[in-house]
Amino acid sequence: MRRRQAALTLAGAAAAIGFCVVALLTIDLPGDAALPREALTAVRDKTGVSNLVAALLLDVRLYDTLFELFVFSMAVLGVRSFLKDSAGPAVREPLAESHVVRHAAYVLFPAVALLAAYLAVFGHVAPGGGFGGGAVAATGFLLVCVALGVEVLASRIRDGVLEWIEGLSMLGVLAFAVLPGAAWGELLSNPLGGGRPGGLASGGAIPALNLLIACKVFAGAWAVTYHFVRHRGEV
Amino acid sequence: MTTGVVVAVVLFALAALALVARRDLVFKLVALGMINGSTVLLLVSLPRSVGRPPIAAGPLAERLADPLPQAFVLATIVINFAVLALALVFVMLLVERYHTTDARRIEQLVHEEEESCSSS
Amino acid sequence: MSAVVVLAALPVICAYALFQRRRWVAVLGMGMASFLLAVVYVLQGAPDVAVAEAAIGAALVTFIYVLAIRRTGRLVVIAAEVPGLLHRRGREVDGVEFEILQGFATKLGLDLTVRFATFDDAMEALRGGSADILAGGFVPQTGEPALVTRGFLDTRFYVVGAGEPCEAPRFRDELRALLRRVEAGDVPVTIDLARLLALMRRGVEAANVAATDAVGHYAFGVCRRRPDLHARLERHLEEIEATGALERIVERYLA
Amino acid sequence: MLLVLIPIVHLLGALLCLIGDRAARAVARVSWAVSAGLVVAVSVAVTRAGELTVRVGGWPTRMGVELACDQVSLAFLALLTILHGSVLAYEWGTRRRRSFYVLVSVLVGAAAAFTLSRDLFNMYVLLELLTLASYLLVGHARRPEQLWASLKYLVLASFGMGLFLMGAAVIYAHLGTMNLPAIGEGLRAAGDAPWVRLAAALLVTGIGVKSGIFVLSLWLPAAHAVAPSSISALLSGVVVKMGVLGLLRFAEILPVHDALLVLGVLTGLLGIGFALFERDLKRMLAYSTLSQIGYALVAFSVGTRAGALAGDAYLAAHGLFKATLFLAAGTAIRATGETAVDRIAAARQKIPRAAGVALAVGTLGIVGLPPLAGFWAKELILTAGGGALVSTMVVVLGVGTAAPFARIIPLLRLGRAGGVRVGERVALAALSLGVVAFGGSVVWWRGGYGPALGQLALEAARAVAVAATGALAYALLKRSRVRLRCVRFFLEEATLIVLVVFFVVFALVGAD
Repeated sequence: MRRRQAALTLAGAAAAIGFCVVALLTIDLPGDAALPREALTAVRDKTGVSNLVAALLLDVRLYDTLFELFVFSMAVLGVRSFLKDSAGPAVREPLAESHVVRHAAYVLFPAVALLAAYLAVFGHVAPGGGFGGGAVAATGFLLVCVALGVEVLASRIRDGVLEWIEGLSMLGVLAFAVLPGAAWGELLSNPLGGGRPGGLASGGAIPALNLLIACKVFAGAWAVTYHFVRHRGEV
Repeated sequence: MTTGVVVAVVLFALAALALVARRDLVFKLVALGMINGSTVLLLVSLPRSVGRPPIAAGPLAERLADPLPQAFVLATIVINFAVLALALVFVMLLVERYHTTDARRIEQLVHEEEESCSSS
Repeated sequence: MSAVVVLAALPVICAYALFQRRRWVAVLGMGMASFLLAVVYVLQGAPDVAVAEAAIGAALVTFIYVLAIRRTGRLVVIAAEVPGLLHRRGREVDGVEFEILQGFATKLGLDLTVRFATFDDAMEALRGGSADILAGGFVPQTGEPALVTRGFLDTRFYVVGAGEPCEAPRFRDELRALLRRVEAGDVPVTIDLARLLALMRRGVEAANVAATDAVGHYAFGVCRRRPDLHARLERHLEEIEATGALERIVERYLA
Repeated sequence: MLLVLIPIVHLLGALLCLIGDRAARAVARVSWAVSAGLVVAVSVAVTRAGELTVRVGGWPTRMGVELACDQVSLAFLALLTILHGSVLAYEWGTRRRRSFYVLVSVLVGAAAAFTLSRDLFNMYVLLELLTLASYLLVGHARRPEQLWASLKYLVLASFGMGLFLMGAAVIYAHLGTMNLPAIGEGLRAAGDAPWVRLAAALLVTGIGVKSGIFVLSLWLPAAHAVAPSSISALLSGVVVKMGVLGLLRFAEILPVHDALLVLGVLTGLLGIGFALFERDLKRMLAYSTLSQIGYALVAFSVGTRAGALAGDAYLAAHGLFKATLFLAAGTAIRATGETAVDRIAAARQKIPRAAGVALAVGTLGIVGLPPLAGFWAKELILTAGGGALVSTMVVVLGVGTAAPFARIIPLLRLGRAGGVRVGERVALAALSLGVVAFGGSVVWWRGGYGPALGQLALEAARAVAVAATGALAYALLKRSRVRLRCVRFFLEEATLIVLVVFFVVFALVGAD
């Protein structure tokens, strides 16, 4: 057994070094590739969104993003259905009982919540966006969770509610993705887009999509962590 | 070639080695996370995707970072979170059953159980 | 330029995190690497990616990992080393007793620590409360100064050396001391099966060994001050016996 | 327009399935019906126009996602619709929870989108979605061995996806696009540059993990065999094919034909070897899936349009008969309460008639007896214009395919009447009909069968001879009492093998 382990490690090391050598010798990246500036400018002007990443993510490649959101939903569904009624006992005691932690959490939570809201609302004109915003919001809730103990929060927010929020915001994303296009143009396009790039009220469906995605990611990430906390994990 | 690309390849190789050499499932999952991280790093460190942030209301900056890999990478990060969370759930359930995180031992235990099932 | 410095740190952190022994170090290393990656992304002109990586990769993923691997405490086992039952293999510990106790610790969400000592020192540690469980081929007799669990494995006693044994059974000695005694050959000694097998593997000849009718069983000792732990260990033993898991463990090491 | 709608219908269905358990069943059926209607509409349009192309949202292909439906995609879409319908029918009357229907809808939606996708990154996202959905479906019943099979699958698959994404990144770095036709043009201009080899090796190895290439897919038999039977049918019939379809798309633009030939031969032979010695019925079927993937790869390695279409037809045919076999096996296993072939054979009087007939049709189909699907599909590969090596491989693999199935000859009884749900009967009957009618559709598709009737008879005779040789080989082997040790695959070795295959493919790329 030990000899086999040593052989495995050796072979793995050889393969890893070989991989490095092969990849670095042949990757041969071009020094400087020209960006298609006209195309990017066209994207920016057509969507009216000054954050090009948001424009690409939520308009040009919205089709990808839809599937990606479903990947996220699959994970949440899996975590929920596998941890919901498995044998793990619920934790009764709070994770941390230190006063410092508790007060720090109370002070930090509003700041984190504000940051999350900013990221989601201004996602089309500044860095951030729905994914970042939702994840930051979930992190803020985790802070509270650390301070109060998960059961306190769980008594206020039911898992079923989270499930509905998640499903409905996903439905909203689908609706905003499909309906405007179906009514006024091509499917999965953003006919309401336009406006002055950099303005808050620009980008047609994109700000709404950002908000909905933030809701969804928040609900999903929170549900995942909630179930992890409840199921006293022991790996 | 940027430093980021080299580091990404090295990280990938390191994590692959850990996948082969480490038997503990937690380390395997950490290695998977690093593999995902290295692909993200590679996409963002391509020569064309290093530059000024692609956010501009006016004319586009001279040395602009390519926004397309960034859009890809955002998707990838979310997908990786999903994969890792699910894998971790399964590891937790397996540990509850077999009380070990050693991949080889779990394989043996599963096999033994199947044997005893089919022989009875 | 600053990106290069941060990038250079990454392989080091990752290599250390992946190839050391503690799980929580690996998880924190991953979180750290994620955070550094986010810094790199900011420096390379990808603030959106950086926000997502920091919030998801560094915060959420690390948090769920910590939740998954956290322990509520530590279970200290002190034991004499007996091959097959509880022995060192390289830097790891292995054996029937180890596997039973590992399962028990995992069930309680505790980290298992095994310390090896001579039997007398082990008993002393148990009495003093610096260890929770006594293991390592422990064959309980009446009047032990510890809580004793049910036996999980039967054993027999053997006499090594010629003549009538005149002393109490010597199955609490260290193996090396036993071997020296046997090789000296002055007094025949009574030992249990696991120790006999270990001695025979070290060159004691079968011709010198005589079986006795006496039987006993291996068990665990639990610190007197931990009756709750004792009750739970009893239940755990009962359980693995009922499910047949115990039988499989024993087969794997002693078949 | 139509093309975008097909996946969206499935995704919407998946969302609505979340409402409740009873609603989920209704929604799943309705969304199947709608998508089936869409597929019919698409197939009419494709037969009229040759190929449908959609740029989603009207964006230029350099950045946006392009969807296209040609004959290859259409065959997969049709197969997908048939299998999805059969699975829903098969589960009609069972009390599955809503999450089951959600997962099946997502799985089918992702597969449908994958058949249409012409974008490297879109393929990556869809493959991940397929992985997660099938991962959850395999572990659905939470038995420990299912959890373990699932976890192994997930670890290997996401390792493969890491390789895939690296390959995509290399291509993007050089060509600045993820659009497959555009990449094809760029690669033609790049010629035989070293980075092309690297990208090709990364992409092929990465997707190979998901596509049932044997040395890369050691996870597959374990995962497919422990899943519920209807899910096994979907996994073997469709999900594995998506990886192979990805390989086909790469074979069109990357110089990987030799690598595919080598991998195909290896896959075929090893799959047969393991199928021969496997006692568990479903696991044997899963191993035989691997050997059948070998056929398709050998056909792809011809490198012509005819070769691609032949491989594609073989995959479609395989989807039909393997799904038939898995569903029938599921019914037989449920009726007898056994999983090993010889034990099921011992209790064979309990097998319901519907399952018995379907099992017979599926077996005759897979060994390639004349009027059934396997025969026609093999004919297409033989006439695709490959060299002597390809024809030899088809014959060798044919013998090898027939041999393991000789083991289930004792199962082939008419059995007793009744004992199955209506939906089950419908599903089995529909799939069996598909196996029988496949030849007709091939003839229709090619506008008549080319060779003269006499030659056809000759081919039929050869097919019978191949099947008989296979059965004979099995009988001989059984006499000789060769025992292969049960194969257990450890995660570590499997990961190492993936890395090794990367080097092998790297060495083989561009050799033609």
